[in-house]
Amino acid sequence: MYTKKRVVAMLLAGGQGSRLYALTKNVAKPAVPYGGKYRLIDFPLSNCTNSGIDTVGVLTQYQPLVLNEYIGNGQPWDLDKMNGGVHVLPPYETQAGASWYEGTANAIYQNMRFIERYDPEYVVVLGGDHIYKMDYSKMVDFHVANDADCTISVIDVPKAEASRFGIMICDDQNQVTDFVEKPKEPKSTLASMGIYVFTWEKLRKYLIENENEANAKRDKGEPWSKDFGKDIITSMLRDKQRLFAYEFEGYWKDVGTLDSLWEANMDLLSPSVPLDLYDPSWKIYSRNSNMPPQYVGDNANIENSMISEGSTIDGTVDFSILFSGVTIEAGATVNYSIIMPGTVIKSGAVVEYAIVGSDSVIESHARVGSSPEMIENRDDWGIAVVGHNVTVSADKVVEPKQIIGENI
Amino acid sequence: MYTKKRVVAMLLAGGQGSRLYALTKNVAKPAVPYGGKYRLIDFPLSNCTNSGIDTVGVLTQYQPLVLNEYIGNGQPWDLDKMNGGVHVLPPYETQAGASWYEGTANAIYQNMRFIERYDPEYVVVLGGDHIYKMDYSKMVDFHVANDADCTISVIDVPKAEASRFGIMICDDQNQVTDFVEKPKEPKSTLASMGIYVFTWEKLRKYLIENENEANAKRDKGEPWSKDFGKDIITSMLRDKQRLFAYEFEGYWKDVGTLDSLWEANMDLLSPSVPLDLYDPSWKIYSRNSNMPPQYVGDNANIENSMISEGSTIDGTVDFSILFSGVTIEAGATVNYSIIMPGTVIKSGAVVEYAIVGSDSVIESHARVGSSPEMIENRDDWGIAVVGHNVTVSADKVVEPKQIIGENI
Amino acid sequence: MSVNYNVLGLVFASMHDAYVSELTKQRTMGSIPFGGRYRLIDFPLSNFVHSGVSEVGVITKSNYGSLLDHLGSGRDWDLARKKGGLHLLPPYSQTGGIYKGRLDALNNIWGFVEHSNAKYVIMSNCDVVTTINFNPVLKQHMENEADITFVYSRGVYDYEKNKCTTVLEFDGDNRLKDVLVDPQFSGECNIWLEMCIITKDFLKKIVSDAASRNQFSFTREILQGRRDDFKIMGYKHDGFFTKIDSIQDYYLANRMLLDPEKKNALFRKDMPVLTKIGDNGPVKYGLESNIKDSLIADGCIIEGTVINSILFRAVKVGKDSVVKDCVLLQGTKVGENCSISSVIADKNVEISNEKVLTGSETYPLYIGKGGKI
Amino acid sequence: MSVNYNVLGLVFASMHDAYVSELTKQRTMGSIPFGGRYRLIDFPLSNFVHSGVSEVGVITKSNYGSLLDHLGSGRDWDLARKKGGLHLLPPYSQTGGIYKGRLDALNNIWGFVEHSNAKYVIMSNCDVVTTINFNPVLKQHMENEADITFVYSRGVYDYEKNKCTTVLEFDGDNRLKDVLVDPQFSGECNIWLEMCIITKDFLKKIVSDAASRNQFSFTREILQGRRDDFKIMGYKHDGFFTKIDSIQDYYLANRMLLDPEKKNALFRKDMPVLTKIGDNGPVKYGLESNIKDSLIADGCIIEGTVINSILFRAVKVGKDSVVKDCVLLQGTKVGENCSISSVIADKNVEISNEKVLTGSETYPLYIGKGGKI
Repeated sequence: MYTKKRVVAMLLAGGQGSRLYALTKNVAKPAVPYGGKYRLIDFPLSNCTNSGIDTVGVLTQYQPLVLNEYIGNGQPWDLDKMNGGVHVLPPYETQAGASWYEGTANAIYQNMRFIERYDPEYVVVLGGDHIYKMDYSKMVDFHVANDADCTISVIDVPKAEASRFGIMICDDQNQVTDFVEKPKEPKSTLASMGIYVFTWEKLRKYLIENENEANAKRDKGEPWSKDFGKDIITSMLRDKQRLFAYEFEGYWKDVGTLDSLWEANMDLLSPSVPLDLYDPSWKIYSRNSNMPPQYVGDNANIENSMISEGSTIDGTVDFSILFSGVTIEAGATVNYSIIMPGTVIKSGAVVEYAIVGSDSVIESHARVGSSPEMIENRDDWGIAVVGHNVTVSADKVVEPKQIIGENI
Repeated sequence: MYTKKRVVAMLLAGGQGSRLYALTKNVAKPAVPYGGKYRLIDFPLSNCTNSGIDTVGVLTQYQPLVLNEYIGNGQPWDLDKMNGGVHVLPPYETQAGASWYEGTANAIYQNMRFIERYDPEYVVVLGGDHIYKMDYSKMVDFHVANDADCTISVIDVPKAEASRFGIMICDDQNQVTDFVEKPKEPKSTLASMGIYVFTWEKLRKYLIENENEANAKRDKGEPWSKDFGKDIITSMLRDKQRLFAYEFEGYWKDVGTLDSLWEANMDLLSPSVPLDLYDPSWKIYSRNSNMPPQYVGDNANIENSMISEGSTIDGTVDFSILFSGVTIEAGATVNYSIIMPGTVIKSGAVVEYAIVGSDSVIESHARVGSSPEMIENRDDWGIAVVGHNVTVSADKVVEPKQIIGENI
Repeated sequence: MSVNYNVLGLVFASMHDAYVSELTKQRTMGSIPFGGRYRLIDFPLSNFVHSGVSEVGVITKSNYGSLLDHLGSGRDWDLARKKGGLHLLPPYSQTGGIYKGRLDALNNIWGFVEHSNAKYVIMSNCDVVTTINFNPVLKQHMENEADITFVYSRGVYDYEKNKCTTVLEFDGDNRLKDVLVDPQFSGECNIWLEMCIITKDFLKKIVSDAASRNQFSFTREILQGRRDDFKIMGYKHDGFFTKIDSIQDYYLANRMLLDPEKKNALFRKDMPVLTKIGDNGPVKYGLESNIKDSLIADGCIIEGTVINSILFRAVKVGKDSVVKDCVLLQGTKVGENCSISSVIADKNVEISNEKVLTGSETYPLYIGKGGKI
Repeated sequence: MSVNYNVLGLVFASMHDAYVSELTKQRTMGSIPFGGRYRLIDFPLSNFVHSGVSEVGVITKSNYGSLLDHLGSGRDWDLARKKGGLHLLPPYSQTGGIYKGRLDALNNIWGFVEHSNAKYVIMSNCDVVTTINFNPVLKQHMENEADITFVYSRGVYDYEKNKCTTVLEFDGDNRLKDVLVDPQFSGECNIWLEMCIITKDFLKKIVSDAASRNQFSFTREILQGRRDDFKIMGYKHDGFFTKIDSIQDYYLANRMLLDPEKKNALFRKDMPVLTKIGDNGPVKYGLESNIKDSLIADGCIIEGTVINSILFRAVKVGKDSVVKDCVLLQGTKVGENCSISSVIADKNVEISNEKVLTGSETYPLYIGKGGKI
């Protein structure tokens, strides 16, 4: 029934994304909208397809309905395969009982049977909340060429920011000699991107060991964890396995916070940012909304923005990203903002430096956010956020930095 | 994104099927093989397709991997739809926390959002472990014609067996006046088939009420349940809702036990049993195994049997059902038995009145089961069962009634 | 139920190709691009799908390569089905020749119709653009026990302008009284939307009758010749429609969509028009872009001014260029500092910097596929 | 990786139709049923898919309705893809005519090849049945930096029996020395399996050269005419193969599968042959059935005796009938008390009760599609 696959990818989509909470109330983080028509998970899934990887397991237990429906049979990403394809893997019950995933390593451990069906030589482990275009097949080639047990993709970050990341220390052959999570005094600027290639045989061994060790600790009442980066990588380093760093050059953005989500969107409007969504040789696939082309009315004034299909624009839009089915009425103004699918900005409303979730309504003459120039004390300034399905009533104000999850 | 559907079906596939345990160790009960090339769930899914119902939710939490992979995108049953289609719905985590399904009513309650997407007028509730061919659209028409709140399909059973079923008492207009689970002295012979049509609005109301009442009882430490047949139907009867019985005439078989599973298979070999798997107007769809046609060798001796593709038969097969990829070596004998996919019966082995699970091996001169004529005391006789992936070594004997889950 | 196996849909994808010869040079009627991201065949297919019809045959004549490419497996219309689904019926059949008329075409593909379990057949052309739910039509057809039910709309017919238009007259019981093809008058009348429901048994009879008499034309032989022998009824459709019977008309029909009322009647939320997925990025507007009263499809990159125009997918408009009253098909590239107005640019036209192109409202300038100016 | 976007597969589905004219009357080579449940095109398609090739063009000539029907969306071969996928390339192209030779066909569909991002093209006919993984062939082709790599097998060629067979000769370095079409000798030699790998840039060159010179034949113009100008290499394939070049040969090729060794070489577990799903029930054997040495496909219902035969899907054999040395295609119905031997029955043949039909091993009796006896 299942024929062999050289490479299987496992996508850790688990997170609730609590730092994005206004936008992840009913959806898992990888389903958060981005870039006018995408969701975060479109990037790793499209990368898999474009890299020739056609077998992907998506591990999730938080609000999988939206993600499940969104991924569906995988057809939008060309991952609807008879043999292989994309499969959402939720937690399940066995004769021994039911258990939720207890950490990222445990999630993969519980789904070893899925992997073994395809008898792979290599397993690629991915996250679901980064924006980047990457050919994983080149990373696998690098892994094979180095006869590595594990290869971790890294990106060179500014020294000042290095302490926010997991930092890899390598020798001059790119072999990893040490790994420090968020070091205070970083010895290197190579940050882990959370993308791993493993020789499956090795990963399998360490998953089983970690599971058993953690359970033993738990039985003794000791602290334990079943975490991928923390436990598996550390154990492999301890055992002097061959770990290599694969340096990635290109655009890569972590969108773990509301600020970084806003920034990553704004990056698309900057001509200097090297992320091309219009390259036919490396398409970013997405589930299509089947809407007619956008209609721009007589009173519209659009500059330097990205707008998606099904929208109706009759107001002013500047430096903004508008998703599908958005309505901007005549006399409304949207600047430096992200407006998610189906949201309506009514006449006279002003939205600036803000993220507005999907299917929300900003009523007439309401105001969401403000430009930094208008704020006396810069510390009081930040992105304003309105969640999904929220109405901001007429004349109400959402201040900079404010996060609104319910109607006001 | 979602357009309206008149009817949505919810398939309760939950059960571990503990009475089938040797065959449900790693698979949910609806994934148990039946009839040479099918699995139990093929019947309700094919019935849905043939009835024009194209939106089906499958509720499961026990070992969903096999079921999940089996159902996949629903293509084998023509249920791979952009709008609608079949969706496996596992339990999930929300911001309020994670919870497993607490009964069949709770399983549907937890997935009300799935149903409401399609804004249906009627919801059909199905089980996953019955063999029958039924046009649900006619039952929905009957429901509509009666202006019913709930319609329950019933089958007339012999009076002697009525006490094994949930029995419906009806007036002469087919309206249900009472419902008794396994009555000692049945007042009617109309047994519930576990197939319901609900007006969605009504079902919704009772699901929410039952959930709240059961939670209130639990909080007070009282006994509670969230069961579909037991709680929802009972409450609706109590409230004098319009419940109707829809009488089904045709083949219907519950396969909840190993004996009934064996019988239901043997039924296919009886010319008097009205279950036609070769009717092109009501195909039973199944996921195909892509194997070459079966090869029958020089020494074969096959009579009155059903055999599936990919098998190699060089022995004696009589009154038996053989699934795909089965090998019967020259000199092996299989009588009155069911041999599941990929199993090998070696030369000199004898299998009689038995069920042998998939990918098992019966070595040379082993014996599994026996005909009732060979047993002195009839109480000692019964079907012998060998589970999946089990080897019965050369010359070993599996006695009638014996159930083997591990290699012997 | 949600799927109606009782109905078979038939799309005539190559009817009236000759009237828009500019656009059908390398394609057929059904594959003509329309409305920014659609092809004409998307409308009948979506109408079928939203009416629960899941078995559809597409009858083509020539030049159907682009149609084959557009339709693919039928997946984008949810018609990649085991039971039913989308079937392309190539023009060359047993007899070897190309279909002559509608009846001849039906005779040639009869095996496909016969094989279906449907009781009713809905036939639709591609040259009328409208959004319609066939279920009420079917209901009326069944209640009337009609042989054929014609779908028509009230509309203004202009003898000077309109071509290949069939005008229907009904009696007080909605029964067909007269059929006029391109009649010599102008004014409001019942215009056939080139769609009808026929009971399959009846269709079989007229197709085999026609074959044995070597008759080809549905309109002439059946509607005009024998209308009194059969029970032929009418169904009035009230939504927006437009019929494309010339390149001028094609130009106007596209630009009609700039009227929000018409646009919303065609693109209903409950019956979205389905089409092949393109995976284009969102529209990108540059620093000095200026857009008014236009329909812009995904994948466009606009640096200049666009007024009163329809831009299909992946059109590029360079800096300081002005595009006015235009219909630019997929992949058109307009350079910098151009001024183009009343132009129809077919696929992948390239207009280099500084060009000025001016057509008129009544005679728009048409630039052929891949043209470089 | 698992998918190899570097390779484009091209299937010539209508090559050599004329040699099996009985079977290609209503179909083309690629849609000839074979081996109980397959069509010949299943073998090249499965070979491509299992080699990671996911972009495949199918080049047809005439009678391709049955092929269109068999292939559908390509889904059963996992080729219903957005990136690549299965593309049927109809025979009528810009120029209007039907393809004359392989080079002419390639020239006509060149737009499709050009559009692909692949660097290598694998071409395969449908008249050779074998199971092969193209990855080692590709590896050798790349290592050799060859222009073309031909796939051949050692086999016995018989001048009297075999037709349209190309025999290849190589020098010590595996470089093509000579090409003989239907040579006048018999014996073991290198038989071309009608498959080759060509570097796309090179293919483009020879196709456009040939077009400008009005040349059509790949074998004559390129292989025979210019073999020394190019680096043409051989790859020896060791698995089972059979070439179908007559109805007799078709009969033998099917019955070869009764040899378990040959069957297992063709139907490998790691490379299952993919085909259209039929959703038939299991084979049902009656109370007095008697089967020896036969291949029986799903959906058959057997009440009588079947010996040394191939039964395709949904064949019925009535009580007390004997079927011996036969190849019965899909839907054949044999009544009661019949005796038929050495018969090829095409699709849906009906043989009524009490009939006796006897062909011979060398001249099997062929009954055309839908025949009633």
